[in-house]
Amino acid sequence: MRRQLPILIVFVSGVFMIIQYFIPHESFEFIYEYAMDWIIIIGIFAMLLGLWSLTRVSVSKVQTKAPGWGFSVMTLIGLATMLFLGIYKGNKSIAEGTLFMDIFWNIYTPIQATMFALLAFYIASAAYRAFRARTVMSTILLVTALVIMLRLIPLGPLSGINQTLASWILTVPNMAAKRAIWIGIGLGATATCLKIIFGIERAYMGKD
Amino acid sequence: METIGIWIAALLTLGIFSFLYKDNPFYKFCESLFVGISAGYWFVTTFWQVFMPKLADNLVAGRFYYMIGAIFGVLMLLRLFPKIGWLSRWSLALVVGTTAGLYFTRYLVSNGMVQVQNTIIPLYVKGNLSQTIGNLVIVIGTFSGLIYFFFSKEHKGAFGGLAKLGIWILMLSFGASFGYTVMSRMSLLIGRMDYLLGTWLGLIH
Amino acid sequence: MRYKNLRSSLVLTFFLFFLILPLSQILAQDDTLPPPPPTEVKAGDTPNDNGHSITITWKLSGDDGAGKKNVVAYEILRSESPTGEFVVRGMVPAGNNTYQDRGAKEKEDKNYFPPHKDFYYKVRAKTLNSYSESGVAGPAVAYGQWFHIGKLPVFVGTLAFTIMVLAFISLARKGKEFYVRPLAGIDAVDDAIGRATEMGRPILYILGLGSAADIATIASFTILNRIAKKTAEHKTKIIVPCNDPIVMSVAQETVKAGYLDAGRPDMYKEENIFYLTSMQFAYVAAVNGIMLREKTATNFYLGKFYAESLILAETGSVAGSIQISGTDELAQIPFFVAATDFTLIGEELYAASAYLGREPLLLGALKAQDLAKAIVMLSLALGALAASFHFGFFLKLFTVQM
Amino acid sequence: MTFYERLMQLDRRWIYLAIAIAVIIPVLLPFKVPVYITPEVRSVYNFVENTQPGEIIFLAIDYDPNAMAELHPMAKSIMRQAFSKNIKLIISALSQNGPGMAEQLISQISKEYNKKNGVDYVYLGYKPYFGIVILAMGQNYRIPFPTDYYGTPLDSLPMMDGVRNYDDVKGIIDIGGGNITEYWINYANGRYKAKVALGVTGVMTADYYPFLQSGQVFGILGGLKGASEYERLTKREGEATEGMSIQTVAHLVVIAFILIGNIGFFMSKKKK
Repeated sequence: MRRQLPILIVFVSGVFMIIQYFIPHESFEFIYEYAMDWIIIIGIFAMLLGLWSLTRVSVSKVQTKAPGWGFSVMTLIGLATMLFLGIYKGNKSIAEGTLFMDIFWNIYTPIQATMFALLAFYIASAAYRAFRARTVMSTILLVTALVIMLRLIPLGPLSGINQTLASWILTVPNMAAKRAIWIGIGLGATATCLKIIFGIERAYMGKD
Repeated sequence: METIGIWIAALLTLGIFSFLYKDNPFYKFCESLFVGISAGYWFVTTFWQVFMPKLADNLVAGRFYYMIGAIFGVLMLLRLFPKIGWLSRWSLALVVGTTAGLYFTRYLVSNGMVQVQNTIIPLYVKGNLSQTIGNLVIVIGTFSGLIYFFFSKEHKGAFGGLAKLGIWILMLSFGASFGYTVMSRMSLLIGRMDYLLGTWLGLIH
Repeated sequence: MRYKNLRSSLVLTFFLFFLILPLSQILAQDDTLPPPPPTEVKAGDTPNDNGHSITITWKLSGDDGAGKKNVVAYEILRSESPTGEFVVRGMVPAGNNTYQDRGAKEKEDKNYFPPHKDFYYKVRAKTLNSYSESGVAGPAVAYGQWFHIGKLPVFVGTLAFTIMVLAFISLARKGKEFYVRPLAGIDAVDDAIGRATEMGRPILYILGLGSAADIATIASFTILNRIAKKTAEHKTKIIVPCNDPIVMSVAQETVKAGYLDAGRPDMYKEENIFYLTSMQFAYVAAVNGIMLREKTATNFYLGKFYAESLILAETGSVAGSIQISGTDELAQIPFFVAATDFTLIGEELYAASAYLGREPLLLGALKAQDLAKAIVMLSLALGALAASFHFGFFLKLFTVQM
Repeated sequence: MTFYERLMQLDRRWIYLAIAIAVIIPVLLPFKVPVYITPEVRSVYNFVENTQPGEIIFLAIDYDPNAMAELHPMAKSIMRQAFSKNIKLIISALSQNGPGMAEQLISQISKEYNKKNGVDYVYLGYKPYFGIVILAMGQNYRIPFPTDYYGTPLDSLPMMDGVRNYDDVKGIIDIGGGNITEYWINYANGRYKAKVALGVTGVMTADYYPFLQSGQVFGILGGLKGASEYERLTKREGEATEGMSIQTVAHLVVIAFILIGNIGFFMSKKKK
């Protein structure tokens, strides 16, 4: 029961999903749609596990007065505030204009946008560190990145040539490389799916 | 209220940017607040936008087969009780098995068939040199790129040469994508600077 | 559901324009003469579908693209009897000669399309101010199919690939050994763990933003299992902050299993595999903090990654960690290649579990992947040659109808 | 550590500082960076320039507010250029969330040039099913749009007198942020042989170049860069020029650091 049944569930549900791809008939479509909804519902229940884990880790930091435990208090306050504001008035709690949404727009959104904007700095520092002409490979990386970036720099008549070269790189060799990677990923992922369905890859199930 | 909102947003923006100099209490404050608020926001919105319409409403409408999903959901929660925690594996098995089957055909078609289909192009296009060269580069590039991904053969000799060509073309593509992305990342920063200098400080309009 | 209603109301609005227009008679030109009607109208079950649709085809009106060239659109009308009232079901722009009359499969849906029922169709050619109707076609009946003919190439591919994988796995089971070439990213794993042990600092393992339903994440679980085993042997702490509650649950099981494999279940600490938040940048903000505060010696980023890839990799580099990355997310590979020490590119991520465990069965599957790759490459080469000589048959082998 | 070795291991905070300055300074002190004008942008400009006063150009504003940053400057420049030369415009907005935004833009620019609705320009607005709308306008604008955006029948607008379809306009400029653009090429150009030029977002640009080579479109403005070139040509620099200047400076900074790193690398290797 503990080991075999899960393996059987994986096998049956996996094989069913493969078969239903080939069968347009509505009876299979219905089962498929239910199965997808069940997966979503499982995910929703699992949210409680997430909340439990986050709360437990934060609370234990506060209890043990671990370094930086004050910040865990902040996390707990943020979490509790949002949960309370988002539930107490029923589904009207998350309408525009509520305190819940004010917090979303004035605290959540700016922090998120700023985290995202950090990438402008990091892309520069990564370029500085990585693009050195050490080997043939890193030289290719360096040169193509430069060609593409130079398309925004006025170079007089050279701009025309650079423009053509940049769009050629983006549409031709870039496409070839992407296809090779895509096909590789396709083979790797499909093989992994089969290994899962046939129970060969089962590390994700853990052990007793 | 709006002014307070702008000030809060601006200070939090600075708090995150301060991380660039080094880790500091200001950043830690923003970070821990962000984690708590985002987790709460995510839970609440999923509850109202997914849980209610997907499960509660369907059960109320008497669609009993949604009960099956709910049962598997409850099994998942049994993880919290070590003695019967192993029951959560059934739900896990359903999730993993279903998606493995789903993705199998999806990857086979979109990453396999379609890519091969798109790469079956004529190597010689009459009277069009640039397209002939382009097609040649695409076919040879894809071919040698795949050689690089061979695991069970040593990269030696002609085979190794092709594999090397393959990784070079991959690097070409990586360099190009990297260079291409710089612009959109800078736009993100410009947007934040507009907020700080314009909306907050009113230096520009 | 709401979307469907929106669409039908849009159709209705548009339809009204065409009704109002003839009344307004804006341009009193020869447009008032009806165009030649569409001919050879045929209606029949739509192939390869769930049984709630009928396909109608016709021959274009003589004034569509030829003659007076004033046909604008075709309307498709349906009735339950040849002499009954015909209702407009849809419209297509001029130049088109097929229409799929489809509806919902749920009986309670307003737009339900009953299968196994006789329907009759007419097609109407419309100009600005007039129209003409074809004769009645039908009866036609909609019914569902049990196999999608257009997906036959996929079916063959599925069977062939499955047989290959199973065959090589059974060869491996019989004891056949397969060679795999060295991969730099994999060889670095042991050193990276060793380094963390020497420095007495923890290892950070990030499974990315994927859910337990992403194949890349599942592949990453297997790698996590092997790495957890090694860290248990080295008595090094491993931290796994997660972005999804199910992923966290699985990661806990996986790491625990790794510690069991190493014979050190006592060292397993569940609180090191924890959930933070499911929101992308909040998660990243927290992981950034962990890297700098825990001073992780080695960071693994294996799984699904999006824009945060570079934020993680640069912060890790500031912290001086050795970084090993791998993802199948094409747009992020360049940033990992540039900013981390070793990167598993695309398929290498999937191969990594076989490499790390050196399990014969997994290596067998890898060999099957290579064989499939060889077949793909052969098809590419032959296909390109065939296309060069305008030989279209080959392309059809890979053409999938949806 | 030698000077060159130090070049190789700059503290990354210097890089962060440089990027921050590169982004802030151009915002505070706007300045112009020279721009190279590509032929595909120039041909759109020349097309409008060579249109006679009183003739009509069809301008399709087919994007949502989320593509405004890149595409609004294009629409602005083209409208300003046309109005300043007394060229008339027929404007449509076939993207679902775009019509309100387009209306704002039109009323703003028409006020600048004192242009009258119905006399100097006509705003048709939005109708669903852009494919059918584009096709039907090839027959007569009145089929999909019996009235303009404001509810006035097209026949009572002086400018529309005798103006039936694409044959009566000099050409079509479609500024689009999605797949509507394809329909302009396939229907307006393919079926009705109208002259079509495009303004598209940066991401879309590479995909539409083949249509330029095949002659199906006579010009393309690609992304912020295309927009800034156009602003430069019409000698009215605005948001695109400013945005592009910041981008140019930021890119220069990134390139400069790459070069510094490589100089350090080569020179320190030479010494050994």
